[in-house]
Amino acid sequence: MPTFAGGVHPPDKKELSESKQITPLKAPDRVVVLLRQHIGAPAKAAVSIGDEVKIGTVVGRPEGFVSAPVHSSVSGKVIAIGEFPTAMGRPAEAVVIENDGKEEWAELKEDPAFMDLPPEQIKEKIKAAGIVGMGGATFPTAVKLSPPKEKTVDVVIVNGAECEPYLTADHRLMVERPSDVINGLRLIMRSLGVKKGFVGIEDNKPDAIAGMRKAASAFQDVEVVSMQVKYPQGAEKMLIKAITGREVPPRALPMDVGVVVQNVGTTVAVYEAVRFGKPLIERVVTVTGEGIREPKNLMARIGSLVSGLIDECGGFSAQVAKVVAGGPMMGFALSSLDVPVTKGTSGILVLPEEGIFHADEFKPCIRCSRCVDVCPMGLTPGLLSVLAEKGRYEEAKEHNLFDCFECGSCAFVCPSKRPIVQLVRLAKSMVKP
Amino acid sequence: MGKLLELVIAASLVNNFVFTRYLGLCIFFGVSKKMDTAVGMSVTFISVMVISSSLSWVAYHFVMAPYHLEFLKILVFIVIIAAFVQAADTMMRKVAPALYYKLGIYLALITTNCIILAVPLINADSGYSFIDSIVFGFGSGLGFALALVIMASIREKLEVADVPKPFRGLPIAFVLTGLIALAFIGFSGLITL
Amino acid sequence: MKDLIKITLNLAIIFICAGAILAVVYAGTEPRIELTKKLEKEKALKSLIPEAAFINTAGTYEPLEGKKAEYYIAKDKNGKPVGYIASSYSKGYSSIIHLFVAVDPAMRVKAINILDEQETPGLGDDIGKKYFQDRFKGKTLDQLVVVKNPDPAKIQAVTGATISSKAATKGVRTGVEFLMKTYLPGKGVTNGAACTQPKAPDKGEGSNK
Amino acid sequence: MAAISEKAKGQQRLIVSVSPHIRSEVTVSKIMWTVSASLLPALVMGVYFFGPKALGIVALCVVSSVVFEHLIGKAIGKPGTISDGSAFLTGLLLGMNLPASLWSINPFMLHVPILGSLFAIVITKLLFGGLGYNIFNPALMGRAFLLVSWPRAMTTWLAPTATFVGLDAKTTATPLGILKEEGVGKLMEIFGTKGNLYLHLLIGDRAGSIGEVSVLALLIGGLFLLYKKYITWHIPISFLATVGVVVWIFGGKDPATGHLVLFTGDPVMHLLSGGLMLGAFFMATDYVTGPQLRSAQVIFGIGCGLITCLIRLLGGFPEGVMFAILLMNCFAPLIDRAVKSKPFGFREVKA
Amino acid sequence: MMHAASFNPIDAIKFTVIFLGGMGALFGLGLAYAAQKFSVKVDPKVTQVRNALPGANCGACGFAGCQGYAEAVVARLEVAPNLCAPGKASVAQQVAAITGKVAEAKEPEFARIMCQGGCSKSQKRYKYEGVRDCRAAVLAGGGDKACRYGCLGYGTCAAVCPFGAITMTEDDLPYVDITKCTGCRKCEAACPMKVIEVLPASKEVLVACHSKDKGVDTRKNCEVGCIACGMCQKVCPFEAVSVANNLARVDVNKCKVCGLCTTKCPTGAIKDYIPVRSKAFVMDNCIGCNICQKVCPVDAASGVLKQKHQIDQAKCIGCGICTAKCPVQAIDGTFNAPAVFEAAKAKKVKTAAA
Amino acid sequence: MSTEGKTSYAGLLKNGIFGENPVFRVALSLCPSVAVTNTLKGGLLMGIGVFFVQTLANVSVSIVRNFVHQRIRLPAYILIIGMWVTAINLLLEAYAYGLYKQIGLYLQLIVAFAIILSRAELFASKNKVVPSLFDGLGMGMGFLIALLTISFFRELLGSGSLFGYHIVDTKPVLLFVLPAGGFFAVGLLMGFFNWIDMRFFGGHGASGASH
Repeated sequence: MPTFAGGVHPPDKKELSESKQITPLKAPDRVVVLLRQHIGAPAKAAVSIGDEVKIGTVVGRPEGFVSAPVHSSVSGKVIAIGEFPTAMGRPAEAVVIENDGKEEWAELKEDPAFMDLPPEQIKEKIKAAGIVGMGGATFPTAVKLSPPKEKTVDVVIVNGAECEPYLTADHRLMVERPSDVINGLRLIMRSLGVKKGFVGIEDNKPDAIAGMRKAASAFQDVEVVSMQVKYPQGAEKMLIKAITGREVPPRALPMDVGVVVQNVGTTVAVYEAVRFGKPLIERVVTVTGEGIREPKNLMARIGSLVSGLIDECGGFSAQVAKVVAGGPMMGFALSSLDVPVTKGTSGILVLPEEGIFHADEFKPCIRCSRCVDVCPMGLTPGLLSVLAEKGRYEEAKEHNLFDCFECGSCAFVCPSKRPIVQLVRLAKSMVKP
Repeated sequence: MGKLLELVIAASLVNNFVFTRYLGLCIFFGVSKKMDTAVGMSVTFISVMVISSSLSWVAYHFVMAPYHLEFLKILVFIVIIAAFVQAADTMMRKVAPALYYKLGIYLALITTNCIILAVPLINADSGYSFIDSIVFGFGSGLGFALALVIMASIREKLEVADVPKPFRGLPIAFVLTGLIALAFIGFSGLITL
Repeated sequence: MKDLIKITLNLAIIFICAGAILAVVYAGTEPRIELTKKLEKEKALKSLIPEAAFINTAGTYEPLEGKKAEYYIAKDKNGKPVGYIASSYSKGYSSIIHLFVAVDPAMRVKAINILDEQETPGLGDDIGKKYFQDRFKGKTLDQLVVVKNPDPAKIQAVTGATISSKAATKGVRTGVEFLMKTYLPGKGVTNGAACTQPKAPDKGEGSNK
Repeated sequence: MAAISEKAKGQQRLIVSVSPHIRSEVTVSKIMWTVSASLLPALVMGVYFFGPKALGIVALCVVSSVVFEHLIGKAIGKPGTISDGSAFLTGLLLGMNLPASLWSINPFMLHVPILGSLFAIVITKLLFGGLGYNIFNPALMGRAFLLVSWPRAMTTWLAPTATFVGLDAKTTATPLGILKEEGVGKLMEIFGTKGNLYLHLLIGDRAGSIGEVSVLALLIGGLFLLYKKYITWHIPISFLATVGVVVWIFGGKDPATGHLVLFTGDPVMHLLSGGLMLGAFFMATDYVTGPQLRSAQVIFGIGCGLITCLIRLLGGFPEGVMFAILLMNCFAPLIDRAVKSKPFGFREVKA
Repeated sequence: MMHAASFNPIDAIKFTVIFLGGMGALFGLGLAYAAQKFSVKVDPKVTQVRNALPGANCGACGFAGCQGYAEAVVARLEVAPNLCAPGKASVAQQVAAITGKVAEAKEPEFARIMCQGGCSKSQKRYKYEGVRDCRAAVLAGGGDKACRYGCLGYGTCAAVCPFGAITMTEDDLPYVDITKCTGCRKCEAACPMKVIEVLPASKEVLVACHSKDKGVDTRKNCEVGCIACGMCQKVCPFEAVSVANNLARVDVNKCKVCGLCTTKCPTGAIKDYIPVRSKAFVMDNCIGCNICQKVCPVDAASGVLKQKHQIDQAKCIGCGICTAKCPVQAIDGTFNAPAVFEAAKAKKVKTAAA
Repeated sequence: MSTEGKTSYAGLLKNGIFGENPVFRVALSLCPSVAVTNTLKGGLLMGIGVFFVQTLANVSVSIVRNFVHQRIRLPAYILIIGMWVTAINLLLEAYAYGLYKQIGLYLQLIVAFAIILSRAELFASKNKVVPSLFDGLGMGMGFLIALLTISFFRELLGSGSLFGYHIVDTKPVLLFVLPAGGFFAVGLLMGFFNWIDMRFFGGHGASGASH
């Protein structure tokens, strides 16, 4: 079964929510739409306080090439524009909209011939819809679909690995809307002029594999690949290696080896944007963890507050220690529940006090090489952590510091419980790439 | 041939100057802080070692021994080496500046290294032939180079260690050298000279 | 150019001064050094055969490749030989062992003296101790064999230092073999591997290791 | 919104830390205790052959190691490290590397294990910053220190008496010692056939350090560690294979002339004797003092094997495993420097 | 015994002198010639440094001999002038002087911690777990202090201080030992919250807060934050304090370190680094000009015109304004009195000379 | 430097013994401190050798300092040191032959000691004869004391004796007689003195060349 070298096998805990159907979350009374929900330049506010907006009204216009617009996810009135706390901790610019409950759409036009649109028009629609990579990286999709001329892309892969434990958002999408995924994939292939598309799914989601295989059976150029269960199978480079055998060189992008990878959620969003002109105003968020009363897969409006999602799932069931936005391996721990869901929020993980790992004490590296074995990037994370700990950031750079994408496998296996990812991130923040 | 190989192994491993004869320590501790300097010093040192053993052999056997001036050997050897090193330093700087900045800069460190003097003295005392002397000089240089490189690599690792404060720097370097010397005892008895 | 001469003269003068001082010191100490060395050696020889009145150098031989060694005749007041002494070398565990071996006219070992060795402290260097050296007393050539367990007819090795013990014994054997060949021709071994023809005494004496 | 804020405030503050938020079960102390446990069979066999006093020696090492770690660790500002089990393991390994004669022959040699622990824990480990920073394997350094300081006591071996009694023990030489000083002939004289020799070596019915004699028990422990993935094959296998091959090629002598005859060595005998198994599975695999990359570990293992053979076949000591590992500890940082990790997707730049 | 026979002292002396004399001449000639023929232009500074060094080529500095160190210390700014072990301090001074790596005689500067909100006086937003390093803590949720401008207290500044001048207090705040601080600015650069400022040593009254939050928010987060009430601005006799962006700042150029604002600040956000302020008293040469009475911010000075004035010790805060303003230097006892007297004396000498 | 001429001679002595102790503080000329210190006798002899060479070299360099041309300063000083080393070697060979035989090689190597050359160049070549004499005496004393300290511990621990007389009867720690033991003795003593310095005199630690 295809995979990559290294990686870890954390307990996947998907059983908490994998059988829960995606249910819509009631539009909240108030949404906080961050102007920066993507990698690149933040969008610039396109509305002012007091403006009336509808669902899908552009509230933030993209600035520069690598950027994306943001849209209102409710209809109502802009009541504030200013700094607002985010999942990352630091406040950021946001537009706060009060819901008038009318659920009015700005414009929503179905294009029945969406499959025959010229590539440029597909890209236009994707760009206008503000679609970004919904797996968590939030790279603007339209940019990804516009490779420079000298780079030829010949394969598109839909990333259905969802290797992060607990998360089931993509899984549910593949189970419930397989044909939308396939359609989205084919639109992306069309926009790039690519003849081969793959859907890579980890082996632990047999229902998704079966559903997707069925939906893809009509198309010669689309193949559903079942992959070994291993974290981080869903990391772009590892996925490409597993499916195509190609290795993306350090500092290079997937397109350098002719591949474009899109997340399942993104693919569905692409489909919706191209067919219906629907901007990215909602996404599937898995609310799960041992500390939540009723784990769910929610279709939540962008800008809903995390506390709202938690209330929808019945609140906390135990003394809660940690709430994580994203998966347990790469997600951000939240300092406050009053932060909005963004385009990249794939899950809300509630971890109770009991059984939690406390990261405040760690021991010196004993050089056991476990991290070296599991590092999917072939680095020496233990050494990097020691160098970072002792402030030798330049040396860390010489040991390929910037090839690390912080998957956390090393920290997961470390017997000394060293906060390797944090130290690596510290080193990265102290030196220039 | 076998004997020469034995000489090299004996001088570099079994009777390593740093670890079993305790010589050349100042330079050893000074230069082994960084790998780059350790390697540069090693290369320069081996070459000077070979040249100085041959020069002093010539002086000893053609001048000093015939005229019974053996008692001057300390004086003559150190002066020959000092003069040679200084001349090499001056010339290299002009003739081959690139090489000078890579290796030549270490020449200055050589006169105060006991090994450079100990080798001609041992050569003279043991009655080694010309070839023996050169080979012994080479082996000794090799042993010193080995010690430097090992030490430099370990000290670079030690830089990130939590050594208790009073022991940082030289004290721990001494203890470390002691431990290496203890390990090198394993080679003892391999070859007897 | 003027500089050139000046520097040359300058250095030459310093050299000459230093040389002159040293030469004077040397001239003053050299006889004393020679005397000390001679006395040391005589003391060492004398302790091996105390009853001898004279001990004279008889010549040199080569017990080990590249190592010259002297041998001596000990005589009483009447000029009658009371024993022979050979200096000998052998390769030990980690050093070259230098020793004296004294035999009586019947070529039985009277005493040995280890002059120089750098064997393992605590183990091999026990060969320099009296208890081990005493084990050689009265042994004949064919008894000079190292065994591990106590045996009055053989040489018992120092515990844990068989190599050093064997080396010391080999040095003794070499010396005894040579002396037998020189002074009891016909009786001793004829094919002493390490022995060469005796040579007349010469000036180049180099026994300092 | 306000209501939610209030609710959040009512609760205790959330914990924030950098990802990952879940960690594996394995911890340093778990590793150390497991390794210690896997040494048990060998220890039991050692005690079986050398009597309860052997256990006393090991216990003395363990206790003094733990005490030194606690006291000196406190003094240099690194308290509370004894719970990680590394001091226990160091003491255990050191004890298992000592001859049982230390107690049986001369009761006054009991300061030897204590001083060995002192050297191992304080000089080799704590002075360098404690676990994780030591350059040399503490237990082996402790033993090397004892070997040069009390050479005779450390090379006095008890003859195995079996059945846990340890009577008035007789001393004898180790098989490797006999091989070195008296040759293969003597060995055959004692054990009769080669098969019998191998059997004795395998079971551990021979002279040697307390913990090194029973190859079978050591193999059980070693394979258990391999199975649990606490060690990998790289070091032990390359170490053992090198010893086997080199001994096979260079280890044979013509019994008559004593000259080297190629390809006639007895690798089985060498693999089963001395401290090779203990060293290869439990000491060369010490994480802290070996190289990190797997390819570098193979080089490390080969180096250990070569030096072991060099010492066993040519050197002054009958056994070379300890010095081989210590010497390779010296070289480990150098190997680590030379063997660089190859990042994913890395290709040599072609000019 | 064999040798002694042939030993001839006269010969020994003769040969020695000839041999060494020849060698000396040869080497002298060779070296002098080589030095001329192969002379290379060097930076005169390098030569100067080289001559100052002991020339033992011991390698203790980590460079390739004295020449190597001389070249490095002249050419590279980061090479310290005090690396010569045998030379010790005296050589270090010379090298520093030659290479210009010596601090000019200017007022020393100290690192000042611009936050007093230790863990007992401030709120936290969340519970941080991870590396005990402020820069690392910022990476996990932006820092756990409720105040976004405050000191995080994980001691990065203490860790980077090369002189051991910073220690962390019980309250998780850095404490700067000014006897060790050299004003090297390493801590200033390392602090992710930009809480540390390096300021001239004499400027000992500072607003130890960086919070630009509104007063209410600041107060909610921290007991000792600046709430921008403007009190200090009002009381400052020298117009050295101003409030902008919800934060009061002391203009170090105008501040006379009187410490008045410290006494008035309602939250205690202004820190006075003068440990004990001694109080003013009037000396006999008072001319009774009444100026002190006019300038005293706390009405402690009083007196009848042309008579010796008094200063109410209970009211005096030791600000030293009167000392500075007194035309005849009749007020002593304040922290600035010696400096003021010295300056007046110098002025007098100057005028006398003129 | 020349102002140092004014400082007291006692100060110069003290400087050599404590302030700039060549072994423990400046960490130069380490070879003999390890090599010959396994017996007190060896340490004493070596210390005396260095003491004399240092003093004599300082004095003679100071005498000829105005005569020697700048260019050939180094070879000339080395020659002067070499001369004294040879002279002392000859004298010892003549009057203390037994001991000389043990540590002869190391005695000859005094000529390459960085400490002697550096004091000659640093101090003697810039100062008058009398201060140079005292500087040499101080440095020599410092060296002697350091060697005696080290050899005291090494002989006591390694052989259980002092000056060859048996003190303790149990089997000693042979390691301290071996080279490795010398390194440990020096390293541990250095660390110990650093600790004392830090603990009681508020020092920074990090002795000698360890910047």
